[in-house]
Amino acid sequence: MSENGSKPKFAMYWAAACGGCEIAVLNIHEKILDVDANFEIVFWPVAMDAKYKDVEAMPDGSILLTLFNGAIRNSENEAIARLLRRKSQILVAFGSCACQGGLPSLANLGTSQALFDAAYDGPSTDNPQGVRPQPQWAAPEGQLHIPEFYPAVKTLNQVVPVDYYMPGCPPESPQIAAVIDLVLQVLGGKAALPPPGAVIGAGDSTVCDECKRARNEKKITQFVRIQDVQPDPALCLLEQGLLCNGPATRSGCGALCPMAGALCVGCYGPAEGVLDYGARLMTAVASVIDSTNPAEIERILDGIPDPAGAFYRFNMGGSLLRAGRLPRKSKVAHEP
Amino acid sequence: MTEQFEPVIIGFTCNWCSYRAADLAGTARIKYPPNIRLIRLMCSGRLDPTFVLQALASGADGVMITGCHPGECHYLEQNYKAMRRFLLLRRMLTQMGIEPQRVKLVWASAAEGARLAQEITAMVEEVRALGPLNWGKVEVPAFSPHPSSLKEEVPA
Amino acid sequence: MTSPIHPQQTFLQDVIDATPGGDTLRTCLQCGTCGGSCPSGADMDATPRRLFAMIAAGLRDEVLQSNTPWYCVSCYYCMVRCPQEIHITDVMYSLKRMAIREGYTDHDAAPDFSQTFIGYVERYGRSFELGLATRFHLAHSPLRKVGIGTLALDMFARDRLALTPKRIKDMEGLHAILETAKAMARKAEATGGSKLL
Amino acid sequence: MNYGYYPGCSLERNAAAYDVSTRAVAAHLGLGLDELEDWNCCGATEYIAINKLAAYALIGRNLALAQKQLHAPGNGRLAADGRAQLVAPCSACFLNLRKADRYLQDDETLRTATNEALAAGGLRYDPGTIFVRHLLDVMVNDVGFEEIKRRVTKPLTGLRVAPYYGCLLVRPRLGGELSNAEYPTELDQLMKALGAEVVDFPLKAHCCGGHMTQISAEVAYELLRRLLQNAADYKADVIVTLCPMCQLNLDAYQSRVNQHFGAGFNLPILYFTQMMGLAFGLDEKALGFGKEIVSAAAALAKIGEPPKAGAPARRRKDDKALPMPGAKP
Amino acid sequence: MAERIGVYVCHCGSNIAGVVDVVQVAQWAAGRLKHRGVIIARDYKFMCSSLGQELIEQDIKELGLTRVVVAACSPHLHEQTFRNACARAGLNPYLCELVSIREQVSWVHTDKVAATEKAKAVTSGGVERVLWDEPLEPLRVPIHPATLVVGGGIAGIQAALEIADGGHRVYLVEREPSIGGHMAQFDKTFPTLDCAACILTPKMVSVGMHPNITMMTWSEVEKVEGYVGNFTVTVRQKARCVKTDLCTGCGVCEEKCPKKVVDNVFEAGLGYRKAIYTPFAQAVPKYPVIDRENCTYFQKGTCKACEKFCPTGAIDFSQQDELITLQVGNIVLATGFDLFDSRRIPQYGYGRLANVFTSLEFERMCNAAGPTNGNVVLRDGLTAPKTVGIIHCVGSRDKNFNNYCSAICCMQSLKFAHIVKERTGAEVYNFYIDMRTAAKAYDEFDQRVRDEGTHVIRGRAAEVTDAARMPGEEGKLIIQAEDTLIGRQRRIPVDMVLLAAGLEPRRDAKQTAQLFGLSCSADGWFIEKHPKLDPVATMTEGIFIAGCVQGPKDIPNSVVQGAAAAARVQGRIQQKEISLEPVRASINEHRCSGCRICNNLCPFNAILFHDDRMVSEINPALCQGCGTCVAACPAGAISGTVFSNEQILAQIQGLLMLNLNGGRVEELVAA
Ligand SMILES: Cc1cc2nc3c(=O)[nH]c(=O)nc-3n(C[C@H](O)[C@H](O)[C@H](O)COP(=O)(O)OP(=O)(O)OC[C@H]3O[C@@H](n4cnc5c(N)ncnc54)[C@H](O)[C@@H]3O)c2cc1C
Ligand SMILES: Cc1cc2nc3c(=O)[nH]c(=O)nc-3n(C[C@H](O)[C@H](O)[C@H](O)COP(=O)(O)OP(=O)(O)OC[C@H]3O[C@@H](n4cnc5c(N)ncnc54)[C@H](O)[C@@H]3O)c2cc1C
Ligand code: SF4
Ligand code: SF4
Ligand code: SF4
Ligand code: SF4
Ligand code: SF4
Ligand code: SF4
Ligand code: SF4
Ligand code: SF4
Repeated sequence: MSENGSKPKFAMYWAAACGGCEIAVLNIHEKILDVDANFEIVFWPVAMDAKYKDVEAMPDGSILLTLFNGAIRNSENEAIARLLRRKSQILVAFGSCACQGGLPSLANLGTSQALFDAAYDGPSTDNPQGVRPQPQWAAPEGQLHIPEFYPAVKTLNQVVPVDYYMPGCPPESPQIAAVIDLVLQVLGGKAALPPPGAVIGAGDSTVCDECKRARNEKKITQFVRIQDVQPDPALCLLEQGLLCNGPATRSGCGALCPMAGALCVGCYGPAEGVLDYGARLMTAVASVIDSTNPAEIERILDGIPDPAGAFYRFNMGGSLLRAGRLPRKSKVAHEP
Repeated sequence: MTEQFEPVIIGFTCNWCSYRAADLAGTARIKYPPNIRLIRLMCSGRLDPTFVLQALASGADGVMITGCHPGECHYLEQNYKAMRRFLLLRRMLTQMGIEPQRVKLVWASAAEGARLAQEITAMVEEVRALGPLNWGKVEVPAFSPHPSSLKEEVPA
Repeated sequence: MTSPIHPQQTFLQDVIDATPGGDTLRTCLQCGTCGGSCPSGADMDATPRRLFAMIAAGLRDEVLQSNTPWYCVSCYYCMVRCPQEIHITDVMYSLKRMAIREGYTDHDAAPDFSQTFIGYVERYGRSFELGLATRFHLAHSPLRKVGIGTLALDMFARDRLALTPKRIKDMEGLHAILETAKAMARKAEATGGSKLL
Repeated sequence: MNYGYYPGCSLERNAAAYDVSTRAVAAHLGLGLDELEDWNCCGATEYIAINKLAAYALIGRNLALAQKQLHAPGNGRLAADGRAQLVAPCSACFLNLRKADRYLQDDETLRTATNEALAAGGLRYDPGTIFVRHLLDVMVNDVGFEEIKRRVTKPLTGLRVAPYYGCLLVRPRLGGELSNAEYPTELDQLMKALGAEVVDFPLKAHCCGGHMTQISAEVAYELLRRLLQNAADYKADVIVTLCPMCQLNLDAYQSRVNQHFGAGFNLPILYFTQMMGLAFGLDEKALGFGKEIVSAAAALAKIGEPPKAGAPARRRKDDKALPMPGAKP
Repeated sequence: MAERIGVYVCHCGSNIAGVVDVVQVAQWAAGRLKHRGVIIARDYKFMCSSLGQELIEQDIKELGLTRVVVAACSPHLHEQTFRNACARAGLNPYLCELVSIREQVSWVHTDKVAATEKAKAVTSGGVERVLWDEPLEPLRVPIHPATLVVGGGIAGIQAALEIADGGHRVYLVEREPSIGGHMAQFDKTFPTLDCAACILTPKMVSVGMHPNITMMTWSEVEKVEGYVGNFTVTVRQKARCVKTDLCTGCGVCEEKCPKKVVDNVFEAGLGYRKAIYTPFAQAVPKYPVIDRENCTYFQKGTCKACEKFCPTGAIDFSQQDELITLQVGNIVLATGFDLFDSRRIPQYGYGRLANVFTSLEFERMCNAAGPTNGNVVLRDGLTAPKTVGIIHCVGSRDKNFNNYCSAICCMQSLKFAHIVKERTGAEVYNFYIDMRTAAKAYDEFDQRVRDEGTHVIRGRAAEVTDAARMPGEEGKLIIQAEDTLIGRQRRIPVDMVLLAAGLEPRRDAKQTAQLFGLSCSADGWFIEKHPKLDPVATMTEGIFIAGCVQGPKDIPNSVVQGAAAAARVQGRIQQKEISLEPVRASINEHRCSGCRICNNLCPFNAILFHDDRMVSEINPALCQGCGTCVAACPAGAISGTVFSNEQILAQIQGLLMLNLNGGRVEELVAA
């Protein structure tokens, strides 16, 4: 794959995200040396200085591998996504935000207006002039531009085609290392790339598969919040009325959260073939409510004060209703 | 263009009750508006909320879920599971800005052709009054191309 | 010779509309449980069951002239026993209202009693037994007032009959409420909104 | 426990005995009765026969006042389900209030219209916010037989009581009435708890004639005769009632019934609250005795007498009789 | 592979074509759905006719169709027809979709343009769905030749005998000490008035002696596992405390037993039995049982009179309940009915007024072997009544109780009228709403009874009272009713009142239904597969119902159903295996995380959890294909055939005509 002996090029970019993904990559310990040894890093703002125009100057397709983390929140995010798409052979949506919108996409439940109100007029904000971000501003020095704030957070594949998805908030370091190993093997001709569109660095069952907690047939009679109870350390959390997202969340993390006594929050996104994460989790939870009486069911449901937030915490951007969606594979009826 | 907004409603019916009720409405020539399009499931318990979301996301203005009356499920008790999902779904949809009138749960036995027709008529009226599902409010981001188009965009 | 029936098609619907839960009236089985149960059934010129058949047949005149609703003592036996859960007693009230509205009742004492009773309620907000008894009986059976008189005396003797009516404080408010209600009813009558009648 | 209290017109004068005995017994049992301010007549069975909407507005005014008064913040009169409880001792008032609440819930047209009328008086009523209850129901189900038994100091031993329920407390079934529409037993049990001998009165839930005394006396007298005859057949000393209309009809018209049929009934008609007060040892004057037209003095004098006949003869061993349904061997 | 789809739009004469422009729909499908793989679209007058079917067969063969969509009537009518046509032409039948444009379009809509548009959408939905259809094979299950019959009333007896006569093993489980059911309690049966014992006893004896019938009385089914063809049933044989191999049925024990008990079952509360008893003289089997709840020895520790007197030493107080496991291929449920509890109608006075009797009490009273030796007498056991009132529809045809007609009580009341007259010469008054005597020779019976002088009053009795009001009423029971034919109230003083109490589902019907995985209607009667065309089968394969368990009926109909169920079972046994619709769910073990969400969602217990591997699995023979678990699995590990996610999601898109936009959902939405 490498052209005329020079090392293949590597890029990484941080869009609307917290930076955890970047740290996770740096956190792969000595594996980072392999990256350095085998790749030429051409663009990685957090690690090295580079200008957008340098990337623009590169020939299309000249970067072999780009790890793109973060969701698309504004026009800058989108422009760079498009740019990197053009320049890269393999574009990986890296981390929950790029794959499914991540936490930032919960903002899609409200309007931009409401977001600004909260940020610029909230109780903890001191903004006497009521200043709000303006995409364009005529300053004495000249016209100023800041990127345009989009009305909704998008996932990476809602703006450009994506080759692979690597979920996690952030992706677990051993999984990153494994993916890097794989790419190296592919480069050495010792392995083939997975089929395009695949999820890499994760399992294909769900978190329960890796969770060691004992479980029984499920019957939920009330939902409780973890801060209000002392959960049984060995028993499935969901059975105890705690809204663990494990059943619906792709495996691969090693069930870190539930094993540590915390609830799975769903950062690894939906399992293979699942169209809408929240719907799957919701239907599972609703199915095992132990009542046939509507009033009683409503009472039990009162224990989930914010269902949309609870079921889509990391996945709103990829939901069917509240953002763009992963287009469903259409069955090809006839060859074009 | 018609002056009147004509909603499209997707109806999920149970093979044993409401689909038969729809058959009966037909046999009895009971009239209802053509705005509803039915899908047959084996049971209301088959109703995966994803179907509802998919229908709404794909342009339906409303979804009607139908099944046997409580206690009369052909599969004994699966309609209760449909009810639980529906009750939770309704809460979630409200948060997502979708008016609760757009998604309905209706019990109709195989004998209730007239009732089903009446429910359909009422729902079409209600949704018509609401107008098209307001995607402006939902703020759908711009379209993203299909992954199968990767080939063209990514140089080999 | 009785003439053949010329049904008044809308009568049944009118009665249904006027009665809360009136829809069930259509399902009457003609089983006679109501007629058999009614304490005044023997004195009615048509049992409730028969009256319902007449309603279904659209015999508006005969039904509204009948003494049946006026002889109903509101015991609700018929209602709890009716196998079709028909709100029979409420139907009786509806028929009384219809009869009064349509002027069928000048021959009967009962409507006048109701009218006299509510006259006091409308005037004072409370009922007034002495006034009611004297006025009503003077109008209807002056000859019996002696008998009633001894009864009244018994009551007086035990301080059970007030000489003056009691009046509520917010008579104005009550008056406004009742007048609004009556005005609405009149309007409903004029426009045919029979659910309020 | 605290309740809103709707006495109704009868209790003001003609059934004053019911009112005073209710208040005395309630005070003794620690029940708070908070009289509805400026309540009006419920319309009895008359208003509804003239004008439906006005009738509902008339009753609605009471319910609206109750909502205002009993739901007022901090008055502590709400039941666990969030409804405020309004107690009526008169069966007709009870039914009118209960039925209006129910029908206003069921019938949207009526509800809207009634509230429109109420608005003219600055009021509104939200059906379902007031839980209308009859006094007997409260005594039996809230206070309970155990508590009542505990309070009895002068058991009514030896007094044969015909418990008479009449119609409007047991029928129609709108939810929350007594246990049975045809053969209720709550009053029977209450009287037993007071120590009285209770007769199994077959006509206990039959009609007293209601307003028929005014409309067709003959019809009414016949209805009254049946009740009196039946109670007499069962050798009752008194008829105990829970409704002012029943009391009035049976008491005040008893002599006319005697006249009309040439009979000689002499059955005092008392309120169950009077009997409770008596058994609790409350001051008789505070219970309104003496207001009854057919004097109760002779009957009440029987209290405390030992039962006359001995126990009924035991069945013979060779008895051919077939077992009664539900009989134990 | 490129799919080649054929679309067939039916005119159904003018049924569809009168409203939907079928030609346009076919042309549209051929053009606009070409890119979805539609290579041919035709319209035809009657698709279900043999010519219409041949059209499809021909196209499959000549054009190489790989999938077929028929837009015509409801799949409930002709799905099988078109699937068969495909199968004949060599195409897997499950690659054919029938979509309804008749029941759901032409018959319910009037606007022709809108109807035609909807027909297109419906067809497009079918095309999208058929793309995801999979070739399937029906499931084949072997049938175990033994059968379980539950309930030894006349229906169960008939079923057991027919199957056993066919040469197959039958286990007959009866809860009471003897088989016979309600019919054994009767004296005479309408309309012919044969003696019940005379016609029933021989059948009971046949059951007892039949080499192919294993009779298990005083037993109940505890557990049912498995599925059609192969049920494993656990039966609890309650301890009789009598060794059946030693007992000769002499009856000495019963005679000597000092403990008398009101017999609420067989004698309907009108008579007594002992603590050790056989319910009646002709009982089959003849061995008694000890009713431990009432036996003095079991309650107080002393007595043992029965043991002392038994000539063969058959009494065994130490017997314990036994659990017996049976292997059967089919099950017939014939657990019958219970009588409506007349106490629920207080105005009829049952339980309060001594001389008010229920119908079953009266059956026992007039039975020559009953507590009064067949004498019709008042509760005092001595006095013959001079007037008797019979009240119809007690608890039936009444929304306060049971809304249905109990079907047998009019005839039964007429039978009572006849018997009372015959035995006592009393005046009889029957109070009825409608006289329901609709079967062969039934109305003639009504006429005969009227001819005998029975008074029939058309009016439902309002109340029965002992409160005399008029002369002549003292000491009597008075039935008050409106005689609706004259429109007047009547009070009839009588000595005895008989209540024709209705038939009700067994008090434990819901539990029984649950045990066997059946459904009950809201009333509580077991639901048949089809009320007219499959009245003895149920929705659970391999389980049949017969007699009153399905709904109120008389003896002839109970027998007919018993025989019909037997015929169905025998057909199954003969076939040796059955094929089941392949509508099933299955779990992809690799994807399953073992979260156990699905585990208790299946009412048929088809889902089991493997503790060792921590995965769930579905037993395809138990799964009925409802799809509830498919819709619940959060991992997307469960998929269902015939109604897969892909099929349904594709159909949604087809119905919304998104296939016309090249799958670009969002464009449509944004529009
Ligand atoms: C008063 C009366 C008179 C009637 N007279 C006539 C008449 O003259 N002519 C006529 O044609 N019809 C008559 N009928 C109707 C007739 O009784 C029924 O048609 C017939 O008995 C129905 O038979 P079956 O086998 O379905 O039910 P049943 O007779 O009720 O038998 C059911 C059997 O199943 C057993 N069983 C119940 N549950 C279980 C369980 N869980 N496990 C094991 N065993 C169980 C019961 O013990 C019983 O033996 C009369 C009915 C009544 C009530
Ligand atoms: C107007 C009407 C409406 C009805 N509606 C309903 C309803 O809605 N629901 C319901 O449940 N029931 C209904 N029924 C009753 C229903 O029709 C019958 O129960 C049913 O048709 C009986 O079916 P069968 O097979 O016994 O007789 P049939 O339908 O009469 O079939 C007998 C067949 O035998 C053939 N045949 C006759 N003699 C000979 C011979 N010698 N050789 C060869 N073949 C011969 C005849 O040609 C016929 O095809 C209705 C009946 C009528 C009259
Ligand atoms: S629930 Fe069904 S939905 Fe399932 S069988 Fe019943 S209705 Fe049909
Ligand atoms: S009781 Fe009911 S069903 Fe029977 S006649 Fe009266 S109203 Fe009709
Ligand atoms: S409520 Fe009226 S009609 Fe009904 S039984 Fe009583 S008196 Fe008769
Ligand atoms: S147990 Fe003994 S005494 Fe009883 S019937 Fe059998 S053999 Fe006879
Ligand atoms: S031991 Fe029991 S069964 Fe035997 S005789 Fe005594 S009471 Fe009867
Ligand atoms: S068969 Fe006769 S008695 Fe029985 S419910 Fe039907 S109509 Fe009434
Ligand atoms: S599809 Fe229904 S029947 Fe089959 S296993 Fe799942 S829940 Fe059970
Ligand atoms: S719900 Fe799905 S993942 Fe969970 S145990 Fe069942 S099959 Fe497995």
